[in-house]
Amino acid sequence: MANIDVKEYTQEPATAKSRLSWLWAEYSVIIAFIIIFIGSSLMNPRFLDINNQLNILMQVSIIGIIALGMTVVMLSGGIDLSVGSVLALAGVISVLALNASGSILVGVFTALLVGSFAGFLNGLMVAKGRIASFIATLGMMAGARSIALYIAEGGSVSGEVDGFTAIANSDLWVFDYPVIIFLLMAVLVYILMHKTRFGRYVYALGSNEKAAMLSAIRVDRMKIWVYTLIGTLVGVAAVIETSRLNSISSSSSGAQYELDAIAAVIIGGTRMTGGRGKIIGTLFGVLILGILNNMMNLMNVSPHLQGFVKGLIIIIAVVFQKRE
Amino acid sequence: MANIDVKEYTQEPATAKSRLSWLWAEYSVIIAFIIIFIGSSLMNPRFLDINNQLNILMQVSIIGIIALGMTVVMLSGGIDLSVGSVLALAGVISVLALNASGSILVGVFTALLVGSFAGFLNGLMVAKGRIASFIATLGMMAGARSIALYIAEGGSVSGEVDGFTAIANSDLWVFDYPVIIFLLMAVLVYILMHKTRFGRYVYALGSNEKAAMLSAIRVDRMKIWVYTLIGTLVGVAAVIETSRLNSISSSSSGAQYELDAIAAVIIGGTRMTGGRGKIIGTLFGVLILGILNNMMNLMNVSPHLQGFVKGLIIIIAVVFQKRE
Amino acid sequence: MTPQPFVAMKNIEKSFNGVPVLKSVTLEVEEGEIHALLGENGAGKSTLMNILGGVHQPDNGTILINGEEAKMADPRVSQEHGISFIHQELNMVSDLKVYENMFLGSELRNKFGFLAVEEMCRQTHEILAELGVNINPKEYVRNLATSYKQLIEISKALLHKSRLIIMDEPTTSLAEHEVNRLFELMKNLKKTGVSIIYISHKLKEIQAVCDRYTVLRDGQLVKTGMVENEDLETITKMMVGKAISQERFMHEHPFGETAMEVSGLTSTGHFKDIDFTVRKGEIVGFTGLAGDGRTELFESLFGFRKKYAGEVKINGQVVKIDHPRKALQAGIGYVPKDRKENAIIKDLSVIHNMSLSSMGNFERSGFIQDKKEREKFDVYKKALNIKVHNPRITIDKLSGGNQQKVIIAKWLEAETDILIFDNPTQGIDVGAKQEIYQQIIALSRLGKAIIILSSEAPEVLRICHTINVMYHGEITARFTGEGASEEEIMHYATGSKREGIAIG
Amino acid sequence: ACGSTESGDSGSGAEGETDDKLTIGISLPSATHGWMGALIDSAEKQAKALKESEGIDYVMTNAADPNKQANDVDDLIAQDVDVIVMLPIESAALTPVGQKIKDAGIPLVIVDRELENDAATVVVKGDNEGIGVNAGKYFVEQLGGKGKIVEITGPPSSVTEQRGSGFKEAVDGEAGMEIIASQSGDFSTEKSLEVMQNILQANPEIDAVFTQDDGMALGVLQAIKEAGRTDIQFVTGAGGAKEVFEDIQNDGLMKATFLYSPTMVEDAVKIAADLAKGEEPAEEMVVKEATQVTKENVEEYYDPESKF
Ligand SMILES: Nc1ncnc2c1ncn2[C@@H]1O[C@H](COP(=O)(O)OP(=O)(O)OP(=O)(O)O)[C@@H](O)[C@H]1O
Ligand SMILES: Nc1ncnc2c1ncn2[C@@H]1O[C@H](COP(=O)(O)OP(=O)(O)OP(=O)(O)O)[C@@H](O)[C@H]1O
Ligand SMILES: [Mg+2]
Ligand SMILES: [Mg+2]
Repeated sequence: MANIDVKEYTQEPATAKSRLSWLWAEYSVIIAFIIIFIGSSLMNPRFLDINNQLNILMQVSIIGIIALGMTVVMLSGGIDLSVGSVLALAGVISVLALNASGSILVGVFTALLVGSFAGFLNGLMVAKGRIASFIATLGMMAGARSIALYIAEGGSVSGEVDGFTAIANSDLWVFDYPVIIFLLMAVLVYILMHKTRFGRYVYALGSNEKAAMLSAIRVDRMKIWVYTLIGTLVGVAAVIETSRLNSISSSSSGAQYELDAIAAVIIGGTRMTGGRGKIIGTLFGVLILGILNNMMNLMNVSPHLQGFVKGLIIIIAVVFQKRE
Repeated sequence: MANIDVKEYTQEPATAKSRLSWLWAEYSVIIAFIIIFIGSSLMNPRFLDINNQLNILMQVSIIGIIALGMTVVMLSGGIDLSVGSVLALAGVISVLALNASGSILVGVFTALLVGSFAGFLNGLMVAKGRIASFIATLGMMAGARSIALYIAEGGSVSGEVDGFTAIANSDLWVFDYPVIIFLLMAVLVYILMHKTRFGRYVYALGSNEKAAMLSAIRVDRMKIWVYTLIGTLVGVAAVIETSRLNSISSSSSGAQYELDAIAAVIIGGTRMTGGRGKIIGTLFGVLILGILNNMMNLMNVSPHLQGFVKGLIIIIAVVFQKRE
Repeated sequence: MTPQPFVAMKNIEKSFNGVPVLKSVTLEVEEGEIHALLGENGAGKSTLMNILGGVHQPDNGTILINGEEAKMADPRVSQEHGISFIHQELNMVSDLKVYENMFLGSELRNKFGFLAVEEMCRQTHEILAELGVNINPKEYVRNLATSYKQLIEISKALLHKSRLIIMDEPTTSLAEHEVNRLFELMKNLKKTGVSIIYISHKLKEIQAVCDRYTVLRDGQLVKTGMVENEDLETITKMMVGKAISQERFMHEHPFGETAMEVSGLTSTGHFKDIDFTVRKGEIVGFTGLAGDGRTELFESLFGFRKKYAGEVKINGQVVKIDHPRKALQAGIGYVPKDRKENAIIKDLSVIHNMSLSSMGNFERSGFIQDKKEREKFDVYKKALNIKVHNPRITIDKLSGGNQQKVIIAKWLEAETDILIFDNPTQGIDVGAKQEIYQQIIALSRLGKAIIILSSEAPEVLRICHTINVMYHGEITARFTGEGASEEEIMHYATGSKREGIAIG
Repeated sequence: ACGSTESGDSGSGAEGETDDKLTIGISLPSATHGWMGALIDSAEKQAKALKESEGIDYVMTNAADPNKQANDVDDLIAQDVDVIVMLPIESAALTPVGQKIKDAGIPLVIVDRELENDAATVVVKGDNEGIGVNAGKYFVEQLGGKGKIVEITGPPSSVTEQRGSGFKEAVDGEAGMEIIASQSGDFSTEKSLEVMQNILQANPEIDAVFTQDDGMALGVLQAIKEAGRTDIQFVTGAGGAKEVFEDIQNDGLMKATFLYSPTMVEDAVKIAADLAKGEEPAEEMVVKEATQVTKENVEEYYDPESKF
């Protein structure tokens, strides 16, 4: 009787056509990206300029690093609204530490520490406090911004240590450091998600938490790690942001980063409710957003209408993707 | 065999104690509310002043009306981030219609129409376009704000028709009209959700969409209705907001209303992923937020720290509630 | 009996919300035995196992492993004691691949700490082959039929090299040959000293593999004994309090006109050229192996799937059904299989689940009449013997069998002329099965057209007037109820026999 | 990536036809409150007017945070614009960006908030400190050095900080003056209405209200009116909104406002156009005084057609 099964299930589709349809199903964001890229090239000749391309990469690197973490959080079935505020807080505290110590290392380390600690708290609230991640991180969003404002008295703080700005303003061959850091992080998170147990458990947890728990996975611990991870990535982003402008604003830095990061993740094909999605998708989601912002400036879209155009294109890009 | 059942299963627990524990499980938000209420009374004697109480009611009425709609959306398993922007858009267009026609009725009707149409579009995107509600309404949020800014040229528009301000500035006995409208809407939405099949279907859909569909429920149509409903409620809120000050700002009106509304719904005990929650819970969630804002002003908490205090108390209120 | 059983659960008590579910239950399992845990729906079998598996905590009582007290604080602890648990409801991570599910929680890693994907695939392939399944280990679980998911769950438990495997109704969605393979495997495991607790409502299975049995009734221990010393009737009697006949129902009555006529229905990849008719008062069965396209066919007829070609006539009228609502309006009801995913709304109460598809029956001027709902539920509660202490609790608190009865009540309430039952007695105890069959027959007497889909040939043989056998999306044979035998059905269902439709 | 030190001459690589096509790059914050909305609008209108009259092109960008603004400026530099008009979201954060513009050889007109270096070719600014200081003086004068004051601030930001500290400085000098409540109205009329309602509740005696923005002042007026309070002698604003002028004219509770007009950006755009054409700036610093507008001089500033 086994032969029935064999006939049914061994014929693995591996033709060129099915390959293509697989690519389409899994990575339709890449196709959306290519269309937007070609469209942009045709609409504005300056778009293809190598400097412009490098600019776009530079511009997306901060949101990109955050979006990597957001992908992991969203794969686990959660969301993190606090990223922008935590970025501001980590930036403010790290600049103070930098100025107080005079050591760049201390500054960088402080940013990472603040970021991961805030993430850890988010994780605790979600995992142990059983608070919906939306509300837990909404609380953190309000709280972290508030503390940043309090420390910096509503204003911004500037670095006073030479060399700190070099972190974000140097380049290797043609690539700026932030771009390199972004790509490095992308590779690390990719490996983490696809080659290690951690990633496997995150997918499992996001897809079916009960089943994950019954498989003896320490679900709570996983969640705490997930939020700590995004917190740390936000810390990295904070270092870049602070170093790039040698200052950070407690009131406006990081404003609405959460929305951009989430949009990038969803455009990249990750499912809102978790369990399904890809780091590579997010990478292209981030690039699509970057191109949109860039084109809006190149095409001189009226400022009042930019929101409209951006919203529209995001929705088209998402509709265009094959949904289950 | 039937006798076994009788012996075993007819003893319905209806003792006072079990009633109380039921109340606790279902409506722990009410208890949180009472604690916060008593705490506030003790901290500031002016809090209990009848005028202050009426002020709070008045202040929560706009967010309250929106939160009612948000409850329905969230019960259905979605979210609506566009409420604040749609409020601004509906307000701007309705004032223009009001001024052009000179008729208050036309103005009010326009606001409702714009609100419900925006909601309808959201519903279409979610139901037919199969876009995650987060991203669909994020697009609408950007789009509606953008159009409002464009129409009003970034500024605010003011009513030029006598009597329009009466809508939000009259009162019946001690209650302001907005409060009465809010309570009326709450009763209507309550009846809709608990006494009609609409509500039943919304719960079913939010709990298990596939099973709802296999129960012969028109899931797509329901979703469109749900978003149209919140859109209409946002239209009502826009009328009140516009009438209150006889003007609406295309840039700042409605900013972040979505966060307040969502927070109120979650504090009220509705589950993020849908299927579970209560309109009454939202009512108290809204009141808790109102009391927090009120107390923050009464106690003159530093604006820098208000986010922190508010975030903290929201999280405590949520943790305090019994979670599954 | 050795003085010290491998697992002993002593005086276990458990109640949910003040309702006692287990009353001082004792269960002992020896090393290397297959122990049947029996009882009607809601008797407390799963709850007892959930306590052993660390999912629930007992209110009272102790668990001894090899004579030493063990506290099963969570599923991890239980697993560390060598206990694997195949749950009644599937617990697959549908977004992961087959091998990823198999090794979830116990991944193999290479020396760098990275996942050893190929090795895991190889082992997955091996262990599935033992069960006679040949699936690509890298296939996503969401793309698999339920029976394969079930087999993967079983394989996962096997992978753990456990000392005790709890199988809570593992065969509800398996075809007969798969069940036989499983039994062979169980017997082999037994030889290596592994114990198995086996829960099933199919008493034939109990006789085939089990050594001892324990019967629970309403949370109380009724009896423990050797299976070979009892016959089926006695066990049934212990479970449900009366003897149940396994005979074919005699129910001859005249049929009315054609209620449903289907011709040339085709959907690529699922089914092709389906023709059949159902008359009023007729009970038509569809059987076959998993993956034969039965469910897809009727999901299409019910409007859940839209992409198909062909013609459907209801009462002589050609209809185009592209949504379940239209099916309902056309007079078709559908009790789906896999109730957890497809049927129950777990956040709605028992009553509200019952009334969901027929809200019109409970409305007056647009408002729902609570009292009417409640009264109607009481009718079904009695008719279908639904065990629930308070029908206002959410349906997920009911035992599996009782959930199924509520879903059947839901479609009875919709009062459609045509009723499709997909695997209607999945997980239902023998007593309740009988009641459901009687209900179905009563409906057919009232002139309703009934369609029953089941992978269990005996089920369709017991109550259907006409039986269709499907294989690879085609109807390969058609029998009358009396004219068919289990053996012959199997021939057509496995494709080993294929000829012109045998109409009896 | 854009550290290219090409000369700022836009015509460097292009053919003759693009030579005479000048472009103004404009980088502004996004419209999150009325004043900024009006400013963006003024900038766009002015730029459009220049395009029609002199054929000078423009590119406008919008940012919600300093990093995005830095990105926008990068885009502008990459487009070889001939001059940049920038309203920095945060002075400190945009200072290195200003330097970058200068290094690229592009003239820079800064609006509203100064940078911390000398990258700007011309600065057109209002006087945020001045608003606070002038308002403070007005309060001391009107209240005779004694009174209970409520302050309605903007959302936490450097603008709020400057206006607030100017005011505090002036008021702290008088022992009898006391700020009894200071709450944020988020530059929003509705929010200010609510906040003021609550403050009125908490403080039975208030002599005057200082608001950092005219839009917020309107909400405060409404709250006072609704509460029927008579103890409050006056309310002041900042900006120069039409409705506030009207209230001053009509002897309302609004007694004064301090000019901080969003139209300052028009001057900046005009100056930028001149710079683009290669002209030398007439002056390097254009300060729009925080002129006190009261009943006496309101007619001078009132424009019934104004959008703000
Ligand atoms: N979490 C729970 N909350 C409330 N009641 C519960 C819960 N779990 C089980 N019950 C009740 O306990 C009783 C025993 O259920 P259990 O699932 O153990 O039965 P079962 O013997 O496995 O039945 P079946 O054969 O239908 O699977 C049922 O009446 C059920 O309603
Ligand atoms: N802690 C809990 N609180 C509320 N409901 C629960 C809880 N645990 C389980 N349930 C639900 O109660 C129902 C019956 O419980 P139980 O787990 O005993 O039965 P089951 O249907 O056999 O499930 P399984 O065998 O997969 O655990 C299940 O459907 C389950 O979803
Ligand atoms: Mg069970
Ligand atoms: Mg059960």
